Amino acid sequence: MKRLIPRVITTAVGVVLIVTALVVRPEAEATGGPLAVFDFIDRNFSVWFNILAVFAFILGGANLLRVHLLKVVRRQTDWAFSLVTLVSFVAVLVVGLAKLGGPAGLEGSVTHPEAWLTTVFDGLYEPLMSTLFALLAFFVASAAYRAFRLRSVESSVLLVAAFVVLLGRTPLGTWLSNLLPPGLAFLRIDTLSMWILAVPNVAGQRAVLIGIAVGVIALTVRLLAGRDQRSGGPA
Amino acid sequence: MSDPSRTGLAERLGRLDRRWLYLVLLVAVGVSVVLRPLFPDQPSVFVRPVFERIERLEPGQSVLVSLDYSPVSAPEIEPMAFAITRHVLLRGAHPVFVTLFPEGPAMYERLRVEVLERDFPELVAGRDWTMLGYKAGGRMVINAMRQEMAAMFAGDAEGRRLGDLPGLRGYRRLGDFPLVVSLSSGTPGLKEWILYGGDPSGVPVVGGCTGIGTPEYLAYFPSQLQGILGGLKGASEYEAALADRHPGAGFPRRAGRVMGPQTVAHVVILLFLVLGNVAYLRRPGRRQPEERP
Amino acid sequence: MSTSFEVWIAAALTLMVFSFLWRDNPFYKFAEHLFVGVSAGYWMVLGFWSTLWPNAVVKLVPEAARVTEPAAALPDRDPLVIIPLALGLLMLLRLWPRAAWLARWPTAFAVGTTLGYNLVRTVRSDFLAQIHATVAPGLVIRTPAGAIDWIATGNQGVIVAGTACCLAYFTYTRTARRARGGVARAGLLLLMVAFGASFAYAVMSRVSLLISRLQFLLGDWLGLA
Amino acid sequence: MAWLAGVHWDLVVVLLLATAALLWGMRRARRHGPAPRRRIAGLEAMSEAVGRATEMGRPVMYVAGTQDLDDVQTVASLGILGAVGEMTARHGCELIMPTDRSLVLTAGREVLRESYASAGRSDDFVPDMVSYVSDDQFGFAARVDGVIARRRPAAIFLQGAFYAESLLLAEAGAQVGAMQVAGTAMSHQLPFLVAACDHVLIGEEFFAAEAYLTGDVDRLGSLRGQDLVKDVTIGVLLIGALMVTVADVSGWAQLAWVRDALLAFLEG
Repeated sequence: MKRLIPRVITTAVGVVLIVTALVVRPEAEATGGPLAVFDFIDRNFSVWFNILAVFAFILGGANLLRVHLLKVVRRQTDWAFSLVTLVSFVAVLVVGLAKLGGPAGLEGSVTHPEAWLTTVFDGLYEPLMSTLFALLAFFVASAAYRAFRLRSVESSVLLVAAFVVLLGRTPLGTWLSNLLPPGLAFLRIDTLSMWILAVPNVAGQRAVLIGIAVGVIALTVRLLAGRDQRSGGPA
Repeated sequence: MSDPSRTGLAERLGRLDRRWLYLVLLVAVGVSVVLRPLFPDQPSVFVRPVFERIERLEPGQSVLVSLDYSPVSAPEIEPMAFAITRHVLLRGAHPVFVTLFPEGPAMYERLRVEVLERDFPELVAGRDWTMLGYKAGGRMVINAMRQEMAAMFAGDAEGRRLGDLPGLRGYRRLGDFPLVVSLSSGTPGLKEWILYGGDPSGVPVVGGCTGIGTPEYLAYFPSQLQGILGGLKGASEYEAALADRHPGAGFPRRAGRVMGPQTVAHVVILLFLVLGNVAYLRRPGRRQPEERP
Repeated sequence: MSTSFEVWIAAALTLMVFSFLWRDNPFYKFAEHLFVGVSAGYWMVLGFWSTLWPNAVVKLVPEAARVTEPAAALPDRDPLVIIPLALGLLMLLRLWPRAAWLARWPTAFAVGTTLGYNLVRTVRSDFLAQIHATVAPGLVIRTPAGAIDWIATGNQGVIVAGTACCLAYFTYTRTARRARGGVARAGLLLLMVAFGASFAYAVMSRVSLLISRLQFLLGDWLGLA
Repeated sequence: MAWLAGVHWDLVVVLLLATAALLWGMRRARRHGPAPRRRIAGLEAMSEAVGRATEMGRPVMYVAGTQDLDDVQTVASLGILGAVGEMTARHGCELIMPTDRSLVLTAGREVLRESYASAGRSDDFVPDMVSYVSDDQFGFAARVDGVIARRRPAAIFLQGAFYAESLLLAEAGAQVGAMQVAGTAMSHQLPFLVAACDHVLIGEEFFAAEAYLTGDVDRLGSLRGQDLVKDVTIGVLLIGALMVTVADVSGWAQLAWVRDALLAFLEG
C-alpha cells in the first residue's frame, strides 16, 4: 500500500491532465457536460501545484536556517559568514512579509516603490545579480580557450564554426572578407557565419528538439504505465 | 623536434593560468569602455542593399518606416531607426512612420527629440515627415494598408487629415511606396511585413532586427527580404556606410561606439583561441591536464 | 567619483563578486552569503504574497482580501484549495518518521501534474511543429516571381537532410546504429557545427553584460567614462 | 457528442502510435532480453568519476538543474540521481546535492533515501546531503561556485534544466579539476556545456540515461521503441518533403490533397 498509493496518484493525475489537454480548446467556450470537468482541472491543477511549491518553502527555509544555525552554534569554519546569511534571510523575510515601508499596514503591493523590499532589491539584489551574470563573459573566454582545440574531428569542427562566427561579428571579419576576389564572395566571413546560423544550426536544433520530444514521450509513458520501478517510488 | 625555446613557450602557453585570460579580457574591455574607440566598419552583403535602396531614393518620395520595437530591445534597434531616418531625410525623402507595437509611439517620441528636431531643426512634422501612429492588430493592419491606407488611418497621430498630408499625396495603398522598412524586435514585425505586405503587394521590404533574431529572417533573404540589419553589428555597419557616403553630416555613431568594446572582447577571445591551439599543436607528447590553482 | 551611498554599496558588491576570478576569498564569501540570504528571503516573500495569499488564503477566507485591498469586492469561497493545502501538510510529515510514507503523496501529485501538463505541449510544439517546419516548404523554393531560388533550394535540402542525419545520431540500438554509421557521424558533426556557432554567437550578449558592469564601475562610480 | 469534434485527434493518433511502439519495445525486451546498445561515453564516465572521487577522498556533487519539479527534465534528473545515489552508496563516497527549489529538496531526499536503502547502506544516508540554497538562479550559482571552490568535488554531475547559470557552474567545476558529466534538454545551453564539461548527454541521451544506468529491462526496452519512433519520423521528414515538392511541381490534384492533409495534421 505504501508504494501503491503514490503510484496511483501519479498515474491518475497524469492521465487526467493528458486527456484534458487533448480535449479542452481554451479558445472555445466551455460547453458544460464532460468538458466542464476537464475545464476545471485545466484551470486548477497548475494553481494547486504552485500552492504546493510555495508550501514547500517551509521545508526549504527550515533547511537553510538549520544548516547555517548549526554552523554558527558549532563554530564551524566560516561560521561568521553563515551569520551573514541568517541575518539577511530573516531580515528580508520580516521586511517583506510585514510589508515594511510601503503604504500603511499590509495594504498595497509588496513591490511598491517605497517598500523597503524594493530598496533591498535595488541596492543589494540587483547589483549582485548583474555582476554574477557578468562573470559569464570571463567564463566564456576560459571555456573557449580550453575547449576549442584541434583535438579530434568533432572538436575541430566545433572550433572552426565558433571561429568563423566570432570573426564574422567583428569589423575585422568584414575587412578580411574584402580581400577575397569577387568570384569567391560566397566565402565572405559575414555571409558564411550567417549561413552557419541559418542552415546547419537550424537542422541541428530541430533534430535536438524532436529527439527531446521522443524522450519526453518515453519517460511519461514509462512513469504513467508504472513500468518504471524507480528506487525512489514515483519520483 | 622543434627548437627547444619555442617548445618551452608553447608549453607555458598550454599551461597558462586562466587568470591571465581574465586579466587580459578585463583590462582590454575596461580600457575600451573608457576610450570608446571607433573601428572602421563596412556594410556586409545583408546591410549594403538596405543602404543602396535608401541612397537611390528621389527627393520627395515617401518611405514607410515601421517602428516595431519596445524599450527592451531599443539598445539594439534604436541606433538603426536613428541612422535610417537620418539617411532618408538626407536624401530629401519623406519618412512615414507607423508602429505595430503599443510601445511604438514612445519610441517615436525619442526619435523625434533626438533625431528629427535636433539634427533637422528646419524640418516640420506633417510637412517633411509623418507619424501615422499605432494600430493594434498586427498583420490585419498590414492587410488593410495593402487595400487602402485610409481604411486604417483617418489621419496622422496629431490629428491632421490624411488628405492634408503632403507625404501621403499619391500614396493610397502600400504598393505605392517605393520601400517599406520594418525595425522589428519580434511579432508583429518584419516577418508580418514580408508575408502580408511585401509578398502580396510587391513592395520591396528591408528591415532591422535584434542579433538573436537575425538567423530566423535569413530564410527570406534576398528574394522576399532585400536587406537586413542584424543587431548592433548591423547598425554599426549602416552608420559607417552613412558616414562614409555623407562625410559632411557628422552624425553621432551610437552603435559604432558600443561596438568598440564588443570588438575588442571578440578579438581578445579569438586571440585566446589561436594561442591555445598553437600551444596545443606545438606541445611534445601527450596532453597534460592544465595547471589548476 | 560618485557621492551616492547606494552606488558605493553596489560598487563594493560588484568588486567582491569579481574577486572570485582571482580565487575564493573572504570578500567573495561575504557577497555569496549575503546573496543567498537576501535572494532566498526575497523569493519566499514573493511566493507568499503572490501565490499563497491570493490563491489559497483568500480563496479559503474571502474576507482576507480586504487586508491587502480594503476596497476589494469579496471573491467567491473555493473550499477545494483544501486539497493542495492538505498535500502541503502531508509534506511536512517528513519530519515525523512514523508518518513519513505519507509525505510521498504530494511528490506523486507534483510528478503527475508535470508529466500531464508537459506531454501534449511537447508533442505539439517540439515534435509536430518541428516536423511541419521542415516538411512544409518542400525541397524546391521559388521567388515570389515564380522562378526557382537555387540558393534557398540548396539550403532547404541541407536542412532536411541535416535534420534526418542528426536524428539518426540519437539511435540507441547497436545494430541499427551500425547500419547508419556514416549518416549518424555526419549528424554528430553537424551538431558540433551548430554548438560551435551558437556558442560564438552568444559571446556577444555575454560580453555586453560585462561592458554594462564596467560602465557602472568606471562611469557611474569612478566617473572615468 | 458535439465535444468530440473539439478533440485534437492528430495528437491522439501520434500519442497512441508512440505508446504502442514503446510498449512493443518493452515486451520484446522482456521476451528476448534487451537489444545491445551503443556506447554513450558520458554514462560510462559517470561510474568512473564516482570511483575516482572515492580514491581521491573528495565528494561527488549532483545538481538536478535549476528548475522546479514542474519541469520534465527535473523529473528525469531524479531518475538519474537514483542511479548515482546507488553508486556513491556502494563506494561509500560523499555526495552533496545543493538544490534551488524546496520541492526538489524533498523529492531528492526521498530518492536518495531509497537508493541508499537498496544499496544496503541506509545508515550512510544523511538528509543533509541534500540542501536548499535559494530560488534565485544566480544566488544559487554564487553559492554552488563557492562550495565547489572550497570542497573541491572530484566529480560533478549537472543533470537537468539549466539557464544562463550553466556555464557559471561548469567553469567553476573545471577550475578545480573535477570530472564533469552534464546532461540537459535545454538546447540553448548545450553549446556552453559541450565546451566546458568532459562529457555531455545531448537532449534525448539525457532522457535515456536512466535506462542505461539502471540496466532495467523495461526501460532498456523502451529505448528500442524510441528508435522505432525516430525511424518513422525520419521517414516522414524525407518522404514528406519529397511529396510536397512533387505536389508543387507537378500540380496533380490528388497529390496536392495528400500534401494539404499531411500539413494540416502536422500543424495540430
